[in-house]
Amino acid sequence: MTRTLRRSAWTGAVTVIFALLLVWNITQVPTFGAFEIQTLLASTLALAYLAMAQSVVVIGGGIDLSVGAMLVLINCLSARFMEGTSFGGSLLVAAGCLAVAAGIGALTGFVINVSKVPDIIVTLATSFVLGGVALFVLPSPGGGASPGFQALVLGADGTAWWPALACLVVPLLVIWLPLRRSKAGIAIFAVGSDSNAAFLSGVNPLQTKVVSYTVSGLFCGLAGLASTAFTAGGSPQATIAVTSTLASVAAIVLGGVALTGGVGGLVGPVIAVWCLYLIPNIMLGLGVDPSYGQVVGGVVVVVVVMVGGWLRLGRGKPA
Amino acid sequence: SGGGGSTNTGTGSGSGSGAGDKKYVIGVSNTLVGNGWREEMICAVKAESLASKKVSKVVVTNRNGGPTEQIADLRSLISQGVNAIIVNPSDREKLNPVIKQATAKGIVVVSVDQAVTEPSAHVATNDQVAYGRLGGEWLAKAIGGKGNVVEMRGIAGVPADDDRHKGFTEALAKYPDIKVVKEVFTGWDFSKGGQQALDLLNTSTKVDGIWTSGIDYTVVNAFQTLKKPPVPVVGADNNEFLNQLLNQYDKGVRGAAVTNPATIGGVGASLAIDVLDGKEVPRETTLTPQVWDYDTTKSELEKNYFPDRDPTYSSQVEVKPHTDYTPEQLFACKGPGE
Amino acid sequence: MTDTPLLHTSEIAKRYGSVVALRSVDLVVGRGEVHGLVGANGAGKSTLVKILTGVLRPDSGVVEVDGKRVRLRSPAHARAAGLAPVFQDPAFARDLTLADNLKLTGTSHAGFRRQLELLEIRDVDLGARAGELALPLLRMLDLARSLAHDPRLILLDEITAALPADYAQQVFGAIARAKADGRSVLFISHRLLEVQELCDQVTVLRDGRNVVTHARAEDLEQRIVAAMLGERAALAVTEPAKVAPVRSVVPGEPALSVRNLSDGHRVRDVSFSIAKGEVLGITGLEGQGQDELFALLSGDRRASGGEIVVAGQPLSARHPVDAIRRGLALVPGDRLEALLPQRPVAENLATPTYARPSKWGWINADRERQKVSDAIKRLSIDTRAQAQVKRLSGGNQQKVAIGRWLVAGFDTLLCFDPTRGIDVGTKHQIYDLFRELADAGRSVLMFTSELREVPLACDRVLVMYGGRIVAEMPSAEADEATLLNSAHGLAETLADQA
Amino acid sequence: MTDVDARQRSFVTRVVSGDRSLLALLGILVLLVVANTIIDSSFASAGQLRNTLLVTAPLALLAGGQTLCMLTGGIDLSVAMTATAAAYVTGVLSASGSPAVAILAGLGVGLVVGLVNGLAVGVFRVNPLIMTLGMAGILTGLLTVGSQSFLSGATRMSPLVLELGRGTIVGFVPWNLLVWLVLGCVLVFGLRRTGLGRLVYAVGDNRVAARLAGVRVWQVETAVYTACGLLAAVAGILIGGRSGSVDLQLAGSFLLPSVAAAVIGGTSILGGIGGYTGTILGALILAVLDTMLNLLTVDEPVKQVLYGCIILGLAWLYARGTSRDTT
Ligand SMILES: Nc1ncnc2c1ncn2[C@@H]1O[C@H](COP(=O)(O)OP(=O)(O)OP(=O)(O)O)[C@@H](O)[C@H]1O
Ligand SMILES: Nc1ncnc2c1ncn2[C@@H]1O[C@H](COP(=O)(O)OP(=O)(O)OP(=O)(O)O)[C@@H](O)[C@H]1O
Ligand SMILES: [Mg+2]
Ligand SMILES: [Mg+2]
Repeated sequence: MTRTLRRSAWTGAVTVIFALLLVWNITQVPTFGAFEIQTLLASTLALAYLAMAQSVVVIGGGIDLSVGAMLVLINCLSARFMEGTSFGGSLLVAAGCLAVAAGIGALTGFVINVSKVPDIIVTLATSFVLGGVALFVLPSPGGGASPGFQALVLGADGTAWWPALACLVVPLLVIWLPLRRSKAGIAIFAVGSDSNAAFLSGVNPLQTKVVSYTVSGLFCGLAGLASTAFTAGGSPQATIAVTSTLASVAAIVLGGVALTGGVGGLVGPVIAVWCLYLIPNIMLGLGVDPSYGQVVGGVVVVVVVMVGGWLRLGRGKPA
Repeated sequence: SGGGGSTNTGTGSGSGSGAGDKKYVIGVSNTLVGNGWREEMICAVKAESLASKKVSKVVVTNRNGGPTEQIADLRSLISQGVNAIIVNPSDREKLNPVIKQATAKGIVVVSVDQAVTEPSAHVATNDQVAYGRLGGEWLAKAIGGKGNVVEMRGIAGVPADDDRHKGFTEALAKYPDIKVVKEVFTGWDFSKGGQQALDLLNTSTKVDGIWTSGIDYTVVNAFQTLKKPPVPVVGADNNEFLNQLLNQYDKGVRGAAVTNPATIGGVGASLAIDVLDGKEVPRETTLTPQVWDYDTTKSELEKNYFPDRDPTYSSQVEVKPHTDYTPEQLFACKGPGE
Repeated sequence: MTDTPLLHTSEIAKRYGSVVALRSVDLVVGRGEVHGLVGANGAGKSTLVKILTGVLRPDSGVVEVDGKRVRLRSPAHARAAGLAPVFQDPAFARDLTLADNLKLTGTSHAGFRRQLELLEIRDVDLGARAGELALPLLRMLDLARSLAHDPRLILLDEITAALPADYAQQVFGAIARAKADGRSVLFISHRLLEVQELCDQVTVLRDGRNVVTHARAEDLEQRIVAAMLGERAALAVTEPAKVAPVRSVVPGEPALSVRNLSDGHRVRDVSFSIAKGEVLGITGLEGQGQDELFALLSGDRRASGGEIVVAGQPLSARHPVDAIRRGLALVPGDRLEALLPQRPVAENLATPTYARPSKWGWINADRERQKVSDAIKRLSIDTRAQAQVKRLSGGNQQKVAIGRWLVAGFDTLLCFDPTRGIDVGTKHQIYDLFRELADAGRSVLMFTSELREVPLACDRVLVMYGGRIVAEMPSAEADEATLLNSAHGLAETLADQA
Repeated sequence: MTDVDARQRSFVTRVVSGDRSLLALLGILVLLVVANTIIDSSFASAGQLRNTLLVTAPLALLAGGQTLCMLTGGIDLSVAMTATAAAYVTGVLSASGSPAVAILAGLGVGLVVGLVNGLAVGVFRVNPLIMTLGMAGILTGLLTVGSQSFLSGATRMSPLVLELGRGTIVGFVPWNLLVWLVLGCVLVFGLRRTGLGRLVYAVGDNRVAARLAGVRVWQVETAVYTACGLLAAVAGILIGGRSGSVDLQLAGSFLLPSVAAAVIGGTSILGGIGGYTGTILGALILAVLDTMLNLLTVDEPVKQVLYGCIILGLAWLYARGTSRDTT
């Protein structure tokens, strides 16, 4: 009991911080209701998925600089083929997109393991490629999605907040929890923690790499679909890819995932994403120049990593 | 009226200082950080708000991102209880739902620089098609109706870029003897555009004129870098470009600045305030670009060149009759209560 | 049927890059047999274990289980085939809970718990993270995990090396039970007494070959030793000069002296001093605090009590550089802590010279080349594969590790098991080197796990047991029996019981 | 005798034939040049050569800093913003004060940023990726605010900087090539022939071993990141000199190429292997490739895909090269 507390201390801390920020934000705005909650949940959904994707890879001892590009690609792909489809059609397209995303993820993992090229380089390269392909698929912003599909995130009348939350929780329960408990999932943690010990314990490195990147790809796919549903279309701009990739890295670090691998979960990063959403909001309320927001953001991330590093050094794992 | 209702919520959240009669809160949404033009646009909103004396504060959301981020920002502004929102949209359609929600709450939404299709929003844009056409026509005349020209566009897939391309192509359609020998995307990145110019001007293909989508002064510099005689260049009203047109005329620099004022933000602000005051305002306000060059409108160049502003500063500081602020107020970039 | 042995390997060979680990090993382990595998450091025992457990693939050779040829592709695969290892370093992922670690190997909790019962290890919490547990305990858990798989052959690679006596007893018990259940055990140890006690058959490995297999017998130990040493014994005899170069005059002022040093953990008030021009040996079984002692002396760790005095001045080092400044140079046991694997030999040799910012400037290429090639000559390092040190043979890697300090300069050399995994010729070169250094007024403190090399290399020897110095003697009197006694802390354990 | 051939190896072969990968890069470069010449005959001209050098110099300097960081097993994602900030400061001050002061101030910016990065990474053990990422954000914010307040004003480079940025010494030799040449030599020989250089490799190859050998790792890392900051500043000022004046996005487009150049040049992002010679070739390859894509007026998608494939392909080649001789 006490241990489970201690082990999830980081997530706990992040949650507390989130709560504080939320209260602060609530006091700032005249009214805080369903609309605000929906903003929080729905607009961060894609990034939350992306943070999950990044977490899975980093926990497995890697890092994925292509999550943003993947999001953009799937966003464009789905938006292009969902345009003018029925709800059923959209779901079909969505399934197809998820398959593509998972496939690309698997391929990435395979290449990394076979080529022995560091994750960061491979994914940097693939991010270029995916970004390029996205521009092929959707040369300029456009596409669309069936209203029904949008309702999956925004609710039938477009004002409900719980669908977004459901979208977040369901994959956690359906994909992550089973994996986390399965041998394959534990193998991801083991490899990230100590690849040699993992191998001696009978873990297959290739398989594990592929699994972690496939799952990551799946979450990236969900992120792409989420932004399609949220914005009812696709946008191929490269800046989106870069920005969201960096945001995902910041989120997992704040969410308690050690960049050295083997440590962390998926809930912490999601809550961290919410914090990262609230911070600029609060500064908006304070009337702070958003440019200073950039500065504050940077400082926060660095400081948290620093402190987290010290805490982890106790466990002999420099962050 | 809706405007009145929103005014009250405005004073409710109006940073306490809302003693005066009509104190509006104006929100700004921008999704490109560290871009000079966009920063000036925001400054224009602040300056106009200040000059109008009817605004208690201006709250700005600005971060890199796409529609997703911008929708979130717009929603945050709504939650903050602003009375009007000046938005530089990252997409034509994707913001429509949230804009509708805003206007339904009685918030005035003005989309500046680029249009949105949401009917309940006001739109204040520079006529980008005209931007391309006017520049194209000037260039065609400047090179005597025949020869090779290079088209240096902005970012592939961005509406403004498409429009300008459209106008430019229209203009050249009238000149069968003019050939577009190269078409490159500068990404509206000055140093990148300069490099591309270096590459292009080194090729064996003769270039008689260059049309740029605003990446101008680095292109002019490319000629000096290469020690080649400059050819006519069409650019935007970037401060440094004006400087070149004015002060390097004797070095043979020829060109035209087609205005694309960042102060469109100020226009948006004044429109918003007018609407809040209950005045009748047409949905669309479109500024037709002016074309400045040394030979015909030297005075404009002189009037609008500010030696102590940075190079990418969009030089048309005032847009009469819309804006009321003084250049100093714009340069100061301080909103009410700052 | 029954006469087909459980395990039969023939002509197993394995090389690591340039290092030949196994030349040709034929090993036969019968059912219900406890089979000992002994051999000098680097003889190839672990490599063989790693091959038999699917960690490494043999370059050639055949492994047969039940007379059926098997290809062991991975540890998991080997486990499935009934071969369960306990490696020298426990195979637990430190960030995972024990439960998760068990899941990786597909071990049933029930079975695991039952084995813990039998090993008399109580209140182990499966929710604990492996990283939170002590190493000896982890080894026992590792053993329990292997046993829980109800294996047909258990491979124990020096499991007793770092175990306290009580755990060791439990291990012997487990081996006896396994034998009773008709399982077979491959038992690797440097402790011949254990081997003699436990094993029905003992195969001796030398230089990657199985030289002989003996059944249990009275004079087994002598036989084993003879087989293990082979021509080394011969060499030792043919070079009487090397034996115990007794130095009548033990020089005066101490180069380094240690008073009541302790790290509050593994090292318990250790006191000794080493004189200029002396080669002082330290020996002991694995895990008696020698690693920690060297870490303290080299400034890699901070002491909790006692003091280190170098040339009359007390030393309190925050960082290895502080010790190095005072002339204490460390040659770590694991070459991975000494070498820059991807860099050339010359660079490896020269690097310590530039550690201090005052030396960051321009390199005098000629002087460097001079010093480096001197070191290369002096240690006769084989520079054929000098482009990257990781390609060198283990012996030459060890030479480079030592050579760095010849280039950089030092007063007292701290060598941890300098002859580990090194062939006999090189060993003697290293002994000679130490002697030369001593004659030149330097001093050498060397830990060695090979008792036999004490008289060959040292003037004096200390024996560590349980973090203490339990014996000190001139190497002339340091015959193996005496050393072994004190190394096993026999005197002390008696004292405890009294 | 062993030391003798050691000497020859380190001198001759290490520069050319010693490193087969360098030859391969040279081959690729030549191939690209030939291709360009086929595409446009005038490519093989002194003018274009000068032009290529002109464009490559700043990139190569940025990539130089990147190489240093990567050799220690780190990375610096703030180089682009550092360059921009340095150039911006130089520009603003040039408009008012003396050119020398302006340049010094610009370099000062690079120095400070690098020092902060270095201390954070070396002393406080912040992951380099995160640290430099955060730093980039911080700089963007400060610069944006500054451009409207304490750094507002014209950012026109002084004639001196302009000359450095785009002027020509003789024929095809631009001034910035001279700057590059000097700093390039400092890097190449600094890495090969100075104590610090050796430690950079040592730290990157085996932190533990370096520490036990008496190296204070944090000192080395601080030095490296500071040097990286300075190089970025120089590069930024040169870029500014070429553009004539500085905007907030001046060097933004150089970040990924700076990493790519180092990777293509054979420097391992895990540290310990590589060097500046390779990076130089990497930068040249990227520059020539860019020119080619401009000549072909390839549109963005193709460009990006090509970029990605080249980086991955070459990195893969190196990985195979190194993994072959691991035991
Ligand atoms: N990873 C490796 N790389 C290169 N050489 C190795 C490696 N592991 C072992 N060797 C070499 O192979 C030889 C045999 O190693 P092995 O581990 O089998 O010895 P051992 O019999 O287990 O020695 P010990 O008694 O110390 O356990 C040694 O000389 C060693 O130098
Ligand atoms: N990378 C290495 N660094 C240092 N020594 C090595 C290395 N590889 C192998 N060896 C030597 O080879 C021998 C066997 O190494 P390995 O770790 O495989 O077996 P081991 O049983 O752990 O050896 P030991 O009994 O000495 O601990 C060891 O004595 C070790 O000295
Ligand atoms: Mg051993
Ligand atoms: Mg062994």
